[in-house]
Amino acid sequence: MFSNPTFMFIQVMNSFALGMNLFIIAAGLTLIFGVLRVVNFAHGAFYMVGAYVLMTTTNLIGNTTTGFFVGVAAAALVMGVVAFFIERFLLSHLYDKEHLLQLLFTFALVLIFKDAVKMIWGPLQHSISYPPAFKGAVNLRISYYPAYMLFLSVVGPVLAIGLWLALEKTRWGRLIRAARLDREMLNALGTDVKLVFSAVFVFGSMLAAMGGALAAPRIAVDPGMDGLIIIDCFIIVIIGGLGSLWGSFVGALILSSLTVFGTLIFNEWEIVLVYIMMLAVLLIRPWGLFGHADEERH
Amino acid sequence: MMMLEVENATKMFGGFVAVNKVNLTVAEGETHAIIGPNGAGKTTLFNVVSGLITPEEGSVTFRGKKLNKMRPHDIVNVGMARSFQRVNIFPRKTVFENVQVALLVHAKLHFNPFRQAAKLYHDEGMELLALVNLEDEADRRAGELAYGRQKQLELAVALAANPKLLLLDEPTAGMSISETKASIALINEIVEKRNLTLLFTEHDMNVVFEIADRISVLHHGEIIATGLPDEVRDNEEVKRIYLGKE
Amino acid sequence: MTNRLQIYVLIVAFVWLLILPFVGSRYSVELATQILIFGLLATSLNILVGYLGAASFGHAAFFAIGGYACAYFLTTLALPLVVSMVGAVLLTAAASLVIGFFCVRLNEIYFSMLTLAFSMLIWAIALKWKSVTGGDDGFVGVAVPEFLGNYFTFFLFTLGVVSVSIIVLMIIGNSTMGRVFIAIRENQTRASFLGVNVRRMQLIAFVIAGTFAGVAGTLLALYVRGMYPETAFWSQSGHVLIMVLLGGMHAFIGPLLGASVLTLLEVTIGQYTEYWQVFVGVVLVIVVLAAPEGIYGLVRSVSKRIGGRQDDDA
Amino acid sequence: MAKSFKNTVFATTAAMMMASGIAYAEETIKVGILMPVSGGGASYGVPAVNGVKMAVDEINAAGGVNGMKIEYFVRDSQLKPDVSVAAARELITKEGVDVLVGAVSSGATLAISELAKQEKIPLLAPIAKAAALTSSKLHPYIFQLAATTDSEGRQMADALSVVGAKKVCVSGFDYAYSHDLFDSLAKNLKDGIEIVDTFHVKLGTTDYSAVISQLMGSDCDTVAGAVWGGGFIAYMKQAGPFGIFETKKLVWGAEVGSSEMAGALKGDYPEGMYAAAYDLWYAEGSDAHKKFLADLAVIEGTKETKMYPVTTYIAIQFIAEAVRKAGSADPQAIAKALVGLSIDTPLGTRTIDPNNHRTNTGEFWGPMVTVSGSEAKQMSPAEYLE
Repeated sequence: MFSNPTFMFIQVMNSFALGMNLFIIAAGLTLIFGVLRVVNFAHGAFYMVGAYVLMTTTNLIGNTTTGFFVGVAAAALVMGVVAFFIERFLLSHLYDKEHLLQLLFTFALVLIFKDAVKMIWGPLQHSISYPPAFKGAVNLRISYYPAYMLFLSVVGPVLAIGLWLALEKTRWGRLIRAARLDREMLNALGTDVKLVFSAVFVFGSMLAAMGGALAAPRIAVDPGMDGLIIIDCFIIVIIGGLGSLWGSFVGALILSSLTVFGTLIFNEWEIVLVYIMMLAVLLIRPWGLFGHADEERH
Repeated sequence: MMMLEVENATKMFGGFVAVNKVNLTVAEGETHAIIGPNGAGKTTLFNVVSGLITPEEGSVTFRGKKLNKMRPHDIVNVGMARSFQRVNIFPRKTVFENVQVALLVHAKLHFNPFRQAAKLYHDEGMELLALVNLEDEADRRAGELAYGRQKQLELAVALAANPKLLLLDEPTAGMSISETKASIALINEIVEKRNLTLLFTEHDMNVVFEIADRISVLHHGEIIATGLPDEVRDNEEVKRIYLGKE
Repeated sequence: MTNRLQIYVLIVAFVWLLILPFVGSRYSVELATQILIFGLLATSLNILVGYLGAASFGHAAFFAIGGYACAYFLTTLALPLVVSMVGAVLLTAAASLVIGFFCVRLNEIYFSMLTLAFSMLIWAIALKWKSVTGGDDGFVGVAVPEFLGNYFTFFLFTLGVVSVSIIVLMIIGNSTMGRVFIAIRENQTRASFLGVNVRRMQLIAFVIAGTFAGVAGTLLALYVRGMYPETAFWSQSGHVLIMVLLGGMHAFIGPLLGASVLTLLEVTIGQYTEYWQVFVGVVLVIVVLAAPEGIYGLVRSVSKRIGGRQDDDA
Repeated sequence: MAKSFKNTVFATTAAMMMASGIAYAEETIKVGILMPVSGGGASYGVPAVNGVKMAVDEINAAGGVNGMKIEYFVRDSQLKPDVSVAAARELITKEGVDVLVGAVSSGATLAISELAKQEKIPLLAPIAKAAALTSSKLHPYIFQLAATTDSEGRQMADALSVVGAKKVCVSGFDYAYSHDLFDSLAKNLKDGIEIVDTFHVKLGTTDYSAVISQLMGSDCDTVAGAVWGGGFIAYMKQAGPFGIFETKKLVWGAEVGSSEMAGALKGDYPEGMYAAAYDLWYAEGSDAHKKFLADLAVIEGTKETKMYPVTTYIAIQFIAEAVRKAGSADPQAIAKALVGLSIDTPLGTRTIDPNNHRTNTGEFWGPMVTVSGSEAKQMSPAEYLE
């Protein structure tokens, strides 16, 4: 099986595409953690909302390629607005309180969102078709390969580079990086830290929703789809380093490769493998592959 | 016997040499001050001596015992206690509880899950608080005290371990002139009373020359002069780079 | 963290629970059994969260280990009850020693993530080690001894085990060791400069917490008459953490209050609507914003405002 | 005549019992329903509860059973065994239910079954298929109304012959149900058909790319699948672009032939896949079935009704008939009456086997094909197999 180059090629491509989808979701989580220091357990719920909003949009304006892209944008936008209100009116009151209260708050959000999704969209499982432009398979000479997976493989890196440029080159990016290192300093510089926090929470949540929308055509959309994704995200950001963008990029690729190849090699014990990997990183290099050691102490 | 001997200690952060081949000796009963401009490496040296950080090179010997790679709690247990430049207390606990926990750790009671703590070491604790004039504040939350009072509490906490050598990092930092005066008088009194060896850093020169037996001057991580207050005062290099007299 | 008021509350609660099976309905007794088990689990977690200041996201791991071990000893190995329970608790203690050894090397969020990873590993093992755990289907049919067969004796048994555990935990909490745990929570650096080997103390606390979670686990296995992998899943750990925070982590009885309120809330609302989650979620949001010290903190500040004076704790 | 006599006897007995203060002379038959009505399980639990509601309304409108009305209580089992047990205890001890119906997942159902045994309250399992429920864990109070893996494996083996399979790959979630099913399939395979590869995935996974590539690499001509629910949707969506449906025939158990699945997947549902379903809104059937579907359509507000209501509807029918036969709603009497009980359901006569407490629950089997005027594929021809 492993000596078959076509087979291996497809597995590598699968790992990459799956990894890119995971990256988009995890990038939001790592960004929010990096700046706000909030472990957002509701990130999976935001991902779920994204998938549902895409579904509603394509139902309304038709499942065309345009409809799909409008749907992805709508997913990000709707979640962004919701996240804005959550941050402004609730979460922002918790920054100067005990860290664990923020955690309790995000737990509460998980419960609320689960029921809200069921109330709005019903309990049934749904499926969203691939956008027509990415429906079939593409001939890559070595093999035919699903167009949608190729699409994900392109979107991921583009988004990663876009995010990186935004963080490196723009004023907002510099503020976010500064906030990641030292809140007080930022305050002292006269920047409106509140605004930075708000923007980061909104943007991170939008990434979750976008990731959910992009994942939706490959999976079933149902009110339980948030359950495992949040653990996947935790694994990714831990492996890559909390708060590190490229860390979550690499972490996502590692997780997806482990999932794809782990299934092939270890079959049913693959599930154990993933957690052992997470443990190994935490024990050997707790700040993650791309994090900085000094961040461990506060 | 020397109380403390630092030999050739070097500590680097990345490429920056914070402490460079420092040699320092403190005799028993001595009150020794380390002075130097901001960023000279005073706090780093303290952290090396007290075991908070491990030097790349060199050794620290305390009462004839090498402290290599010993961690802070071990070092405390052989008779060295310290305070910090930024106040370092248990802010949500009462003033009394701050001292009490120090006392019961000193008595090795922290491995006892059954001994009820409630009024344990009440008298000893109040005695220590009396020493730093905090007995009236015993039931207040430590975090609510004024800054100077918190520093005094930290001193009491350090004393609870009944140390032979006391390390005080900027004991008067952030204090008003009158507070500083009172505080120094207090430290002096305690050192006398308890027959302590004291190593301290200080930015206020009046304080230094008032109580120090000997002074070491740290500059860019190196000791450039050590001696009696008068010797240091008259040292040309010290004058030039430290006292700003070109 | 325990003042006189809390001890009075505990005594009143105990007496009330002792009378309950004689006067209350069977349902109230069943509910009380459940609350006792989760109350013990939450109180054990609070040794880490409230006393030591280390937020474990994986406490359910020890709950599950205790439960599975008890089920296995009692059923598969057909050992006597006392041997099974003690054996299961010792095994949990050993497991928490090993897991804790690794976990206390890290602080804050890294500690939390490490505990989460370990518990998910335990979950995966429970799922896959079919010959011992029964895998997905769970460990069905624990051989509960005859004398625990009815709700009445089982409740008294649970009340006994939980009460003893709670008393031991309270003694530990108020002991000199407990004081040092709190000192570590307040300021690790200062604690180590008092002469405390912080890591060792953290490990001791971790083992204490894990061990008593194991006790709660054995009771769960007996009560449910089975063990299921879901017990080790992260959401279970989250659920217990909610109990601790809801009740108030800075008071000894906080977690017991939290376990009672959350269980009653979920059960009661669940009887009226399938949308119980949104109600519980909203209540939690209100608690977080209005009562950051949890229900206990709220009760205390209200009673203070009314004029009663209490000795300060936390 | 006989009935009214029975009623009279019952009424008299009841009156005597009440007079003598015996507690269980009740006016209602209390049924506890344990279904996942929140989260991922809600797609099964909510329709299942509709089936209960419909059966109960019908029976009560007709005057109840022996004059007793049925009352039901729904609790969220959350797909979690310990939560299910706690909820079942509450139903038994607080609401005082006489009989339980539930749950969806095998784990939760096994857990409740253990409690049912201990409390001597009959439990009817309409959906969970784990063979252990009525084999190694069989007791007098558990009744498995779902199709069994024995019959499903047999039907699947038949379907494999029909589609002309020779070499078969099997693929399912890596847990008890799939293993039981494929064991049964292997036992029932016709001559000339063999299982050449097994590709399992972890329960609840959302990514099937590895297993799909493995399938492509295998020289089997047919895939026999048992991945269900959302997993099935994801599996089909991810396999489609690889062109597997063009090169391999598909036979799929786990009730994925339901109109829910077909309606969700629409055009992405593999054409010609041989699948099974408990119930189909478009199936040709008896008058009783037609009436059932028409009534259900009113409750659900659409003529394209779901598959799961019929499972719980039948469970309530069994309970009603058992009470009628026993002449009381006493749990132990109900359990006794259920043994060997035969009833007429919308899907024909069902009998509880006295030996293993399973029923002869059949399923519709057939190829899923595109039909004009519907986005969702339909099973045609659909054959009802037992």
